[in-house]
Amino acid sequence: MAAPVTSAKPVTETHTETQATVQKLTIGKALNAGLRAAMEADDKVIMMGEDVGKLGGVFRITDGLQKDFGEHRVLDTPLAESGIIGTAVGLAVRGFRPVCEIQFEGFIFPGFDQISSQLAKLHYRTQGEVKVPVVIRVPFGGGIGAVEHHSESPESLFSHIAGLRVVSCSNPVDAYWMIQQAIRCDDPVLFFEPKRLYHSGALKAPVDTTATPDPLFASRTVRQGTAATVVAYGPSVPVCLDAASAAAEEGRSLEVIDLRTLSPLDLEPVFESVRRTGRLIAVSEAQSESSITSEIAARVQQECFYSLEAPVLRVTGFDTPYPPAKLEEHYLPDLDRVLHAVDRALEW
Amino acid sequence: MAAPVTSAKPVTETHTETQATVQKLTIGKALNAGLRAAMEADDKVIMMGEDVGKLGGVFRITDGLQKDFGEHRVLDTPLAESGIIGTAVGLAVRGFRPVCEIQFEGFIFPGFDQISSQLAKLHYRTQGEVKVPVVIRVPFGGGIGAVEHHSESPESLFSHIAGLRVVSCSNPVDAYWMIQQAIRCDDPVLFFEPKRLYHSGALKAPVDTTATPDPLFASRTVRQGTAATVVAYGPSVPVCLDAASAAAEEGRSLEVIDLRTLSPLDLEPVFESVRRTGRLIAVSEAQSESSITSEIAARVQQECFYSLEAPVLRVTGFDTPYPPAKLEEHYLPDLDRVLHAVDRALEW
Amino acid sequence: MSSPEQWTRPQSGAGSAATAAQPSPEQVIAGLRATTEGGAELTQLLTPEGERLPSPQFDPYLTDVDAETLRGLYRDMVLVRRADRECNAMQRQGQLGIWVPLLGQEAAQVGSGRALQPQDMAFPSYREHGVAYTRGVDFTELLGIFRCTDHSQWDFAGHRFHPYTIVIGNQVLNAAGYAMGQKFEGKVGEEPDAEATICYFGDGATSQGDVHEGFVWAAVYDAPLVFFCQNNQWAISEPTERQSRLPLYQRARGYGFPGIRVDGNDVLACLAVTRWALEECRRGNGPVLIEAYTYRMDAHTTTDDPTRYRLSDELEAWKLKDPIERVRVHLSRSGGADQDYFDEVQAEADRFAAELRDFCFAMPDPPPERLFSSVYSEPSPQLDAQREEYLAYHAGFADGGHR
Amino acid sequence: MSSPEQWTRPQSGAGSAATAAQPSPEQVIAGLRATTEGGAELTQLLTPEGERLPSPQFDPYLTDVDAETLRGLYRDMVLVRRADRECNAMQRQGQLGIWVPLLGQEAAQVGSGRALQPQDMAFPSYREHGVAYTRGVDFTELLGIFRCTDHSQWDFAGHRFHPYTIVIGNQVLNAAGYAMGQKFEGKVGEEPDAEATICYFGDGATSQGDVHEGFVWAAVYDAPLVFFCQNNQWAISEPTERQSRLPLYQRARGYGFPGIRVDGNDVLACLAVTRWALEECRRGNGPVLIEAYTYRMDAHTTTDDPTRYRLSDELEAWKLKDPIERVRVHLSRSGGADQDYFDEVQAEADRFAAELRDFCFAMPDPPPERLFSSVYSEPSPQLDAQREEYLAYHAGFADGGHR
Ligand SMILES: Cc1ncc(C[n+]2csc(CCOP(=O)(O)OP(=O)(O)O)c2C)c(N)n1
Ligand SMILES: Cc1ncc(C[n+]2csc(CCOP(=O)(O)OP(=O)(O)O)c2C)c(N)n1
Ligand SMILES: [Mg+2]
Ligand SMILES: [Mg+2]
Repeated sequence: MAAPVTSAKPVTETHTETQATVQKLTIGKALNAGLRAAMEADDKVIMMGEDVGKLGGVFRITDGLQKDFGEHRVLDTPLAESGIIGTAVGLAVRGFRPVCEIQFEGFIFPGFDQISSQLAKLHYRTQGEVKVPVVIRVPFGGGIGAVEHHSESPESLFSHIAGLRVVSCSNPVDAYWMIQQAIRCDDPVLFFEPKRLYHSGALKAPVDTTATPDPLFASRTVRQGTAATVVAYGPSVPVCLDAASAAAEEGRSLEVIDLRTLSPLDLEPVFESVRRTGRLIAVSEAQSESSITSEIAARVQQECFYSLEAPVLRVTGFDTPYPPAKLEEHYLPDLDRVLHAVDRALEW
Repeated sequence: MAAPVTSAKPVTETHTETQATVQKLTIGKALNAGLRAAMEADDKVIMMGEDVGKLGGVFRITDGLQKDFGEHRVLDTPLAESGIIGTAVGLAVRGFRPVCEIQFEGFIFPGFDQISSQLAKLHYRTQGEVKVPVVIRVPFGGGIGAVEHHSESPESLFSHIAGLRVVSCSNPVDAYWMIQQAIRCDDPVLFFEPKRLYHSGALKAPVDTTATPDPLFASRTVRQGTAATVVAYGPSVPVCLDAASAAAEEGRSLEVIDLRTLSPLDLEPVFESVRRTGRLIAVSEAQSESSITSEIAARVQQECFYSLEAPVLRVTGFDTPYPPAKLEEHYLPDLDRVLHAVDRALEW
Repeated sequence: MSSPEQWTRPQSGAGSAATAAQPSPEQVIAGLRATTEGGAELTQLLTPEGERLPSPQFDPYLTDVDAETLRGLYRDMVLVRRADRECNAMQRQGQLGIWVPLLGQEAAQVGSGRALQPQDMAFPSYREHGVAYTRGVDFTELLGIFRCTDHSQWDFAGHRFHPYTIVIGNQVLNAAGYAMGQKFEGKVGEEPDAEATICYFGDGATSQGDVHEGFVWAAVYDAPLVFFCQNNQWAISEPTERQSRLPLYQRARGYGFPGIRVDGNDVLACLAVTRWALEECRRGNGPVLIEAYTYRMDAHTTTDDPTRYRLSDELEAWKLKDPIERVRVHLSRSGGADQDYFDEVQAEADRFAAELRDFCFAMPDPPPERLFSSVYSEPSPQLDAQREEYLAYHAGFADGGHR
Repeated sequence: MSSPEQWTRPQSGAGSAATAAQPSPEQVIAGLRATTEGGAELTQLLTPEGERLPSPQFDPYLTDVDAETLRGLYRDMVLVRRADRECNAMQRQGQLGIWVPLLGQEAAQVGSGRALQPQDMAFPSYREHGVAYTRGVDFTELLGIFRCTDHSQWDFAGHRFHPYTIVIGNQVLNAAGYAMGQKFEGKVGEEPDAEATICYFGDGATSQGDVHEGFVWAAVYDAPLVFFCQNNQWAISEPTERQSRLPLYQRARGYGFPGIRVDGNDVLACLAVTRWALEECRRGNGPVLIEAYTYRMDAHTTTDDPTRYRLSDELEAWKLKDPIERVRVHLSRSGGADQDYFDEVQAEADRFAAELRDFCFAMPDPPPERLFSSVYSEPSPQLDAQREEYLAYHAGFADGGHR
């Protein structure tokens, strides 16, 4: 049905003559534009979630879509996440391509069973006969000064569940394309959105809707360097890029890789980089224990055993629940903690 | 209230003159005896779950308890795991010490939300004011020729959630003591039981109910060796011990460590061992991605960077859903795969 | 048969709903008497003695049912039971890893399954071998699950019969979503190709959050979904009163859609009531909850030991309500079939079972590659590497090489 | 007031339960009219105009309510509203990260909260500041959550008021477990210290599986639990008809316990009905569901913009049903209080708010160590190491040192 998303072909065309093909967008607006494009391209694409209709979602990512596509394509669902995901599975079996919004990552857990028992496994269970092209959009991460359950980073849990694809974007161009590619993908995709960057003016970037996007399931080197490699995803990518700029001023050249696909991982670019730099710092807001950064360290120490001049170091959230937000500056990896780790790696 | 479980004091006494203090028990019978001892020691200890009453659980681990302690202490609950865990949380707040049985690990997911949002976090949320001493017993692992959802190893997911303690036993003596220690612990404990070993006659061992147990949250070296270290837990421990015996016949001396506590990890014994052997193989039936074995590799490569003569290697389930059971012999780490990894580590 | 108008225009004369919301003591009691039939609450068209009871409400759904149809239903049930028994035996002989017997539930499954139109969709739990059969799924195709060679393997879209679902309650939400899709696609209404969905689950399942959410979703979206609850009195060792105070069909009252209890051992009643419910759904008056009141005559699965938790008296009482026997008696008495016919069906059933047996014994194990296939719809380099590495390692053994 | 006997002895004269299970069209309609009061279904003791309506069923629960009690309830509501408004303002001034206003729900919260005995337990959601107040929790103790300095910080056991629960529905199961515990400990019965539990949740929450499972558990274990659903008409931007066809109190009908709709803007009705429900529970006739029909007069939270999804007409209509005003009018007319009293209460409320404000502005940030404390009840070497490492690193900055 859908063209392989790993192809480099653009997945949408500009839909009217009058609309500019290049616009400066925030990540939030780029996601909105991407969702709109996906809905225009395929009328089986529907949005589901709490408050995604009139309100446009609490972050306004689905703003205007119900107005333009109607209540049957943008569903304000009852308040229950297992219901959202469980019915999305059924809709997908019927031939729809549901895009579910989970209001905040902390509320994905009531839907965990449907995700792990049905969404992740139906394709394998049926030897590919039943496809469940459901996208679950999850605003995640901290730094927004919120109350409990609104700042977590549970992506590692999903990366441990076979059958799911987990991705995260860190900039408007990726946001625009990756969401469309995820929707076209026949596999279930957990799409982690860096919520504190949604409306960041600083990250606003020109999005060319006629461009050729990178493939969805590939990592990308976003800054080249020689002294050490820093790998991150989602909201940590801008932090690492800032750290790299700061390090450059101090005369140290950092390579920064944006993972983009969190499961399955695409670590080839990381291996290749570490073979050159000999040092790796993996950064994530998530707790470290049994996480994606653990996996990166485990695989890199194996693949690059003789290249590593220091152990893979991790800069992550601590192994505590997410703290009251007045303490989040301590919890979240920031420029200083990244540079501190770089220092340690270089001094090893 | 309860004495610290990390103390080495025995947590129960033999309760009648007539009962022998040393009996040869299977893991299943040892768990049953441990539960009985815990119920005798503290009348706030109650059992909850599906079919735990008259039936004694589908594995008979709670056999006879309802008959002896009554329907108010051994509850056949309605069929819903969120309900089991959510009400256990409330019962714990009221002062009970509920021990929940999840029938098979594949059915823990409907309860995931209550585990991660309430059980794991109430203590932190309230700065320790609210304690939720709930034990969740989870028969886990494969090799029993079962249908889907009955052979999984989801323990890594829980090890990623701060606030939970995750443990696993691999022999009757530990089964008897660890379950009692878990019940006395004021923290929530996920207690993973190696279901295919429940009734293993080969593992039957004398359990001395007057002995002094090891602390609950400590790993244990179960076989000393010099050439390489193998770390495992639960059902993989006997596999690794067998592998070590086989290796010994080939003249290679393997050290085997039983993790026992899976989160937080107690890796000091592993670090110490790896500093001597220079090689580590981590074994688990779980998928490898973002797992406990990833975490072990990540931490060992950091702590033992200069001691490692080969990368930490992992022998695990593959990153697929659990396959149809006719294929499980390929999926599960067995003696040959462990030895193959040892070979690779030694040849590195 | 109610029409949409009846559903949306208020009528006078209803008492205070506040009062209605307080169940009467006898309603509470009824829930506690889990193994009584429910008396007047039960829709029954064929008594255990084979007597046909008239029903002004449901007879209109059986106008096409003549002796031939009845013989067909009889044959369906005998075949399904025979196959069920064969599988049970094959499990004992080590040919299947486990079997989930449907013994006693033939009428509920065949009756409801035969009520479906080809365009309708069915979402089973794990015991619906009889429904599978009515959907045209070959019994041999069910074996892989229980022989542990696959996880569900038939033409799901072709038969409109979803994979078996083992996690209790999950399929109810999946079915609600599917039915919402039928609605969104305009397949609900008076057209001849109008569609509906049926979803099977047990008495125990009613406690699960997913089943509730399925009720909420289906009600809110007016989904054409028939919830078919086979109350076989037991959730493994737990009787229905561990799940509910009230009879289960009454759960529907709190959501605003009809709930009805049918004699689950009466194939005619199951057929008629399910046809009615599907028709309601097809026309846009869904959802509907049916509680088929029946009994699990065998163990929960072949690994279960029911003697630990229930008395054989109960079994004996239910034997008198056997779903097949009452059709046989009715056919005999009414002249719809004679002993020759019954013998012929029995012989056919034996052949059916023998074929199943031959098939099962010859089933090959899946190749190790299967382990790695179809995790994703597109290749994953990470997984490909794991496969290559494992297969190479494995080939080392085959070649007689070292590990 | 029903007694246990009434619940367990069957009476004659009930119609077919199967019929009862099919909701009438008007019941369906009622659910669709989410913003109508429900007419006869609504229990109201004090009209919006301040008129006291007699109620044979509920007046017995108000025999101790004299002018002083009424003045007390009035004062409670004024104080709570004033504090709520102050917090809302402080959020606008950046002193709180977020505020969850209760404006309009004062009567539901104060009425139900004041119905509790000291030995009773309450499980709130996240909007129950008025209930917290009635439980003796100091309003200042609520601020930490919203200033993001803590996650809930009061004497939970002392006040018998559980931490706020943000994940929708979770607390309903926790409350069911707690109430089961009360039952298991023999605290249900005729003794004067008999206990009950109350659990708060919203209209939106009724869709969650956990709420259903809470209903199932409480019913099956006869738990002394009052489910108190504040139907404030909105779950953020979604009106109640996105969650249900029927009025929410009717959900109870499917489980076999009473459900009742009370005017949530009527503090007397909330007090009386909750007392009745608690009494039922205390005596062993629980659980009971109360739907308090009210309205969220402000935004969902300070981050919400309700102009995007609802009309101001609605707000205007509900202003006429203000929970405080009707008590004021009633007190005035009945001579229970005069203007001086009202002025005095207003002045007290202003002082209350000023103190709250002073407290809030002076609240210190928690120390970084807090991040690592109380993850477990016993120390974890792994976490200790993380703490030591971080604090040393952090101290490096404080000392003006390099990162
Ligand atoms: C979520 C979940 N929990 C537990 C189980 C284990 N289990 C399998 S069948 C069963 C009982 C089901 O009873 P019921 O719903 O009445 O269906 P029946 O088996 O009687 O047809 C249980 C507890 C499961 N499959 N899924
Ligand atoms: C499981 C979960 N999903 C989503 C949310 C986000 N959320 C917070 S409040 C709310 C609406 C709740 O509505 P209702 O139950 O009516 O309570 P109200 O806020 O109106 O008091 C939502 C969707 C949440 N807190 N928890
Ligand atoms: Mg059953
Ligand atoms: Mg609400």
